[in-house]
Amino acid sequence: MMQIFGKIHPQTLRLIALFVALLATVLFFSTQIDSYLSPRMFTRITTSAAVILPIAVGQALVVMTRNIDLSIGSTVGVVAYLTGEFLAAHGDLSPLLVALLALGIGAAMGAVNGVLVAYGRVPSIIVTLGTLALYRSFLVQYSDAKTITTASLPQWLVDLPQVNAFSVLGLEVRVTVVLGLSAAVVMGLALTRLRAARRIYAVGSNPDAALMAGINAARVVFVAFVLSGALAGLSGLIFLAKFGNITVVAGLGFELKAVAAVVVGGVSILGGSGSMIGVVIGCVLVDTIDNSLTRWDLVSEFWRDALLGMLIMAAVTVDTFASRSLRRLGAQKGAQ
Amino acid sequence: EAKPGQAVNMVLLPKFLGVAVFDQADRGAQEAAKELGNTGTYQYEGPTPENSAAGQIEMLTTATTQKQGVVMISNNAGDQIAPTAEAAQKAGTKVVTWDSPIPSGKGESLFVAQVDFGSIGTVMADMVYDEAGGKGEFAVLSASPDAANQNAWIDAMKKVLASDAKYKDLKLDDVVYGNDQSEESYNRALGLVDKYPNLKVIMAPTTVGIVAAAKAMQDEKLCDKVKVSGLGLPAEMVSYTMNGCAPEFALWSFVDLGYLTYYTSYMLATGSLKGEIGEEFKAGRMGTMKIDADPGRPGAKRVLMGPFTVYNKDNVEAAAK
Amino acid sequence: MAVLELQNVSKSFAATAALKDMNLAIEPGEIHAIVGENGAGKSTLIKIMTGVHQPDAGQIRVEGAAVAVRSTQEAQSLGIAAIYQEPMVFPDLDVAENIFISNRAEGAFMNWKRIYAAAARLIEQLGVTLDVRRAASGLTLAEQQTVEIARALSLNVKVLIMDEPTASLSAHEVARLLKIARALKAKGVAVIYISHRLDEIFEVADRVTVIRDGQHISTKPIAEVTPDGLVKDMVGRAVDTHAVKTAANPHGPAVLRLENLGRAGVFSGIGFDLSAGEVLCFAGLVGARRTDVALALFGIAPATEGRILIDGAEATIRTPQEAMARGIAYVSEDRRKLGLAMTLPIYANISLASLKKLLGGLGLIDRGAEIAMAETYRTQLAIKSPDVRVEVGKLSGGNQQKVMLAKWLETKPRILIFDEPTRGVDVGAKAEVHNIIRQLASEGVAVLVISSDLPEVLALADRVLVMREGAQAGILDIAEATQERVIGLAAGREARVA
Amino acid sequence: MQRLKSWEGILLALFLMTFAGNVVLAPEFLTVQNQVNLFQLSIEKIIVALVMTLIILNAEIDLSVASVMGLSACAFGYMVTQGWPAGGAVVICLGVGLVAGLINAVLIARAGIPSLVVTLAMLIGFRGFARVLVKDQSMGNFPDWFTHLGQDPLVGPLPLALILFVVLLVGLGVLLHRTGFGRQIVVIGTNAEVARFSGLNVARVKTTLFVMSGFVSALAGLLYAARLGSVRGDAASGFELDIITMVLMGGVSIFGGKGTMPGVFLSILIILNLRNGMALTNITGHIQTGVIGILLIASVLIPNLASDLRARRAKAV
Ligand SMILES: Nc1ncnc2c1ncn2[C@@H]1O[C@H](COP(=O)(O)OP(=O)(O)OP(=O)(O)O)[C@@H](O)[C@H]1O
Ligand SMILES: Nc1ncnc2c1ncn2[C@@H]1O[C@H](COP(=O)(O)OP(=O)(O)OP(=O)(O)O)[C@@H](O)[C@H]1O
Ligand SMILES: [Mg+2]
Ligand SMILES: [Mg+2]
Repeated sequence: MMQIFGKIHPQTLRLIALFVALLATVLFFSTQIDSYLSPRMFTRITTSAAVILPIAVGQALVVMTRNIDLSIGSTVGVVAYLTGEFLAAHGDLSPLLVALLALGIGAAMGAVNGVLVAYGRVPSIIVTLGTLALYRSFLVQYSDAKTITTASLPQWLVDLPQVNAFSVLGLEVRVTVVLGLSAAVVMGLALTRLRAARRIYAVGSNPDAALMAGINAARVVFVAFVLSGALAGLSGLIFLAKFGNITVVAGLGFELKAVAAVVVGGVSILGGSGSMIGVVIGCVLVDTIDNSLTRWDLVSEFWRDALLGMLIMAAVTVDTFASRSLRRLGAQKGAQ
Repeated sequence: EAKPGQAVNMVLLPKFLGVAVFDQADRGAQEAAKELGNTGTYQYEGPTPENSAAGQIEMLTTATTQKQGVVMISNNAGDQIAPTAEAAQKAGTKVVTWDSPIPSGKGESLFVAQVDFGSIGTVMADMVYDEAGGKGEFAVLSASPDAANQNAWIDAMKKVLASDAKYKDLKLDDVVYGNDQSEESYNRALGLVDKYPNLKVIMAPTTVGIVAAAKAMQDEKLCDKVKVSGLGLPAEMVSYTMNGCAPEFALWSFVDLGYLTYYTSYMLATGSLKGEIGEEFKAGRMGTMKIDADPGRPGAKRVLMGPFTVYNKDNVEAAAK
Repeated sequence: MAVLELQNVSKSFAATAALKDMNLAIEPGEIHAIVGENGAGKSTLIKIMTGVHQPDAGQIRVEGAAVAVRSTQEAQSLGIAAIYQEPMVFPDLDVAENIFISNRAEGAFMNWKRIYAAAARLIEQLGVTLDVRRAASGLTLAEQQTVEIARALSLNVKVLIMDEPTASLSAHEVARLLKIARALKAKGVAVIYISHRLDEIFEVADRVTVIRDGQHISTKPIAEVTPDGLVKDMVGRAVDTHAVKTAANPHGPAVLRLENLGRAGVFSGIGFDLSAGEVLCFAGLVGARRTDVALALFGIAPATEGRILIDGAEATIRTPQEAMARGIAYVSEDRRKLGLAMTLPIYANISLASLKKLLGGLGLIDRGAEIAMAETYRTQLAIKSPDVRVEVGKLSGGNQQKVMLAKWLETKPRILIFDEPTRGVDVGAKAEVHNIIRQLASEGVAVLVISSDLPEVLALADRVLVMREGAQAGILDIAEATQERVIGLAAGREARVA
Repeated sequence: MQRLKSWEGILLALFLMTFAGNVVLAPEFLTVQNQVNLFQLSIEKIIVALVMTLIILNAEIDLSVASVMGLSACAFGYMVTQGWPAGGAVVICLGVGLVAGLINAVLIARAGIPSLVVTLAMLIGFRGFARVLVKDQSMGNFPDWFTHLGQDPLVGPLPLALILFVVLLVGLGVLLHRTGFGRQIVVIGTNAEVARFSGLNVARVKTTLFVMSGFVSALAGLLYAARLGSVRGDAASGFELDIITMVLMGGVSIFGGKGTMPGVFLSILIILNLRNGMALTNITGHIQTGVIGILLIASVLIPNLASDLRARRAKAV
């Protein structure tokens, strides 16, 4: 047993641990909730995780550079609203252009954060606390209490959440899920393959060293924020498609959901480490817990948040201790 | 009878800014202001969505400091606002609630009720009855657990269900809360469907919840099985009513509510209305109104606007315009 | 034509003029040493060459053309790279990636296979055993230094700058590094070499530049200078760099006694007696686990086997507080990470380990006493700073070292452990530190010194404990300790001595 | 140090500007009642901001403060509704705060999990427990002495909470800047490893801070219950961001080790005055929020830009 553990990379072990936690959660709830292990539940969890996944991926990128983006909830709201408004006037825009528009608006908002953090040298938590308020205020002011409704949106967008991309083993995989996942896959591949993306880890791991090693740390941080914004744009688009009705509260509080998913997914809040697979599992795990608790007869509506908080804490604690003992194991192996 | 042309500084305070129904109330209030020729100031101000309760308390305090004549508030802070409202009254600023009252009635001169809360219960029960075809299981998707008006309506509905044999075959499975957020409401609605396989109707007495639930049923192609009903805005609901996901829902006119609230408040502040039970007065285009005891809140007084409009395929498109 | 030339370069930090009207020309294929006291401006000079700092005035020329070096990338693309005084690694990346992360020649995609192979080759070339797939987080200072050197080597540079690369290396690794420097020189690379160890400079340099107080003093071929002459140029007057060895009292009762001390998987079998007034030096190759013994004594990473006796009574030491309560002080080898709070002023650092003494009624700190105490050390240790309210991070490396010493001296310890006490300290200051250590011993403090600098060990020690691979290779009395014997024990070529 | 001094100078100037602006633009501003209200409306936040200052200086963060406030307020409501004596309930609620703080402390200081992570989970968890206690109810009917303490002046025009704030401001200011414990907070915030290697008990300092934060948050929660006379599950929700904003604008570095209590006090004054002034001149809620957002960013950005500019000018000379 020890020998097997010794051979696998600690990061991989950590992912396995996370995955086991997810499996355990699913198994537990399947004993508690009737017809839990059903295609329908699969759809529920995947489609609801799909809204959060892009912002979790973006948040992970930012966190890896030792920063944080608290403005994404507001960005999601603004993108959903502006895109919806634009579509109300130009309903014939092609889907690809719509996506580009949403990503573009998000990226621009991310760029504002990025410039302030990377070039203005203002700590990210300050910048994004500020823009969290600012973007939401902008939305309140700009929307003038008008609501975007499904009626004003093109039919393809309204129908998007119910379109199946493909089915495996009787499980339906929706287009929105594919969209969300593709964000994680693209970023995941980039992070392991692209030199430019590896610099994200370097900058988060030791910003001073990055500077000395000839890495343009400011640009890396800037790009991370732009990506985070763009991905919030993607979330905004999925949000718009899914709910159709966009008011000033759209996306409120999403930043906390994203941070929770990222943290549970094993991305170090101190920067420099983490993987997209972890983020995906983290996102699904949090969503599974949340979704399952609402269906669990044993717990009343009012216990949900308390349990959610405790379970997140438990997941993180187990992960911390597991990875710490793994590291110790690895260190001993290295010493021998 | 109102005495137009006097100066009363008035503030209309919604739960928070950026929501269509409150803006409609603002329009109604402005209409009344013009009609009454109030030479005082009028402001429509509200907190930000994430800071609603604390924001309302802050704004009411500020209005008191500014010695505003009347603050008309759609209360989102529950009883937490009562001490502030009492302080306002003491300092000479009248507090009139509309849409959502102060539950204990403390510090409130009057509540301008959109409809009788008891009758909302009846209408909600009837809509469930219609959509379920007289029998079956249903569940409620509400706003936040602390929303005073929703809680009152749900209670009223439960009373109606229990009191009339007509509803004996309807079974209320659960009450869940979507906190007036699309994402949460959507997930809660789907959660209900999964948890209760025989569910026939989701009753959502909140404009955010009803749309989210309707969209969820549409997305999951469940509209044949599970109908959505509740309180909604025609403009937001029109497509779901037309495609059968939410065949019936109800609402009152927020323009009228704003108008009546302003009218009543003005009269109260100018002394043409004492604000005592039994008083009758003419409220412009709304006709004759009467102050009576609020049946839901002992000791509190209300002006009842009424009635409902129940929307369906026949009238929703016209109302949505 | 000079490959790199600085003309009239000046640089100030707030009130400090770090460089004044500096001129320097580096020829291709030479090893150019730069020497100077702590705070003379050597590192600043380097950082201007590599674009970390921008000069306030003056010009940089590369192969005759005036250039602006605005960032380290620009320096790299001009063919200038540096190994900095303080190692800069990425703890979360593995060794290989640490080496290649900023290598532009490697293309847009990570070819992991090639990277690992190339990294392994580079590390091997440096004569070190280091798993290139290992995360850099647990590396010792020396290993970090190795990674940095490999990183610089992987770039195809015209000018390679080494800012005190040997400060934390032992003789063994130093020799290897100097060999690499010569090999680079043979390939036509210009090497700028900064060190406080003059013997290395005489061994490897072609020319040597002396700077003092930010000003250029002299540049001469190595053949034309003598060690004493260099020191005189550096300091501005003649100094005696040899520590006076005062008579000690090595045979009193043992203050500290270790019996078969060990920590599972790290070190084992350490045992010795240390008397008041005695100086025991720990020698050994880098990674011999000397620091770990010290960490065990200080309660950071407690021992798991054996016994520690203080004044003859067994002591359990599980935390630094417990160690300090028993009169133990530990001056860490890594002043940046473990020694000093860089953004706090000098006085706050000096008082840090003995705050209790400064507390008046109500637990309030007596500010006046605190400043006065810091001022005393500033004068006594000649810390180069106008004021004790200056942030420690703004001092030069050597002066930071002195602040750290002051912090521990103030705890008035009975057992004082120095881990590489003169790392990065200039010749003058080094003599001062040595004098301080001898002085403490003569006052009855039991002193443990961990040092990779053999001449230092031989100058200071009453006895020398040599460690090899986590074990005690032997204890030598100073009379029998010669350079050869210590190296022999450390490298395992000589049988153990009881 | 230099920078910090000039920073507080900027804050002071800013405060004087807002104050003067308010006096000129809003006739009601200078009334005693308004001055008291100005603090009272945010009193719970500004009290907790004082402890948050210590925590951020220590390079940690406590996102759970508002949830602890809510939990304590709801626990109080619950107990009073259950017919417990209010005095006893107050003591128990403070105990709840201690326990909540201790849970955070153990996970952060002993288990070594980053505080951002721990307190984020507890932000959800503690709020959840508050909801478990009060469900969908609003709980009020507190004894008169209790609401009286929350709503009416105690000494002169000053209510209890404001007096507590002043006491804590001075007390924690002295603690931070003059005592050994305060120095330990700052050193650990600068570099915890250096502190450990200097023999400081890092875990104990962090434990003390988080327990203190839990306690003060619980106290603030009780003040909230007393001021508003009733509680709901969402009591004090979302306050954490406002609190952190106050601290950061006061010049406390989010990375720890840098910042002063006077700076935070000035920042509190600026934010309260700005909000009050804008409200009195009828500038609505979301614009206020936006302005404070901009101010927060500008408060760090402008000094940065200024120093860049100075460096550039120095080079040009
Ligand atoms: N970032 C900085 N801010 C302020 N002052 C600085 C900074 N960096 C260096 N200095 C000051 O500039 C002077 C030169 O420092 P530098 O680090 O170049 O010395 P050095 O010759 O490398 O010394 P050492 O041998 O100790 O490493 C010192 O007085 C130092 O305090
Ligand atoms: N608890 C700890 N905290 C921080 N660093 C530690 C700790 N324990 C061990 N280390 C690291 O371990 C290293 C000690 O390594 P080791 O004892 O193997 O080498 P050494 O013989 O002291 O050689 P050298 O000091 O010459 O590198 C130190 O450099 C230090 O960075
Ligand atoms: Mg230097
Ligand atoms: Mg060592």
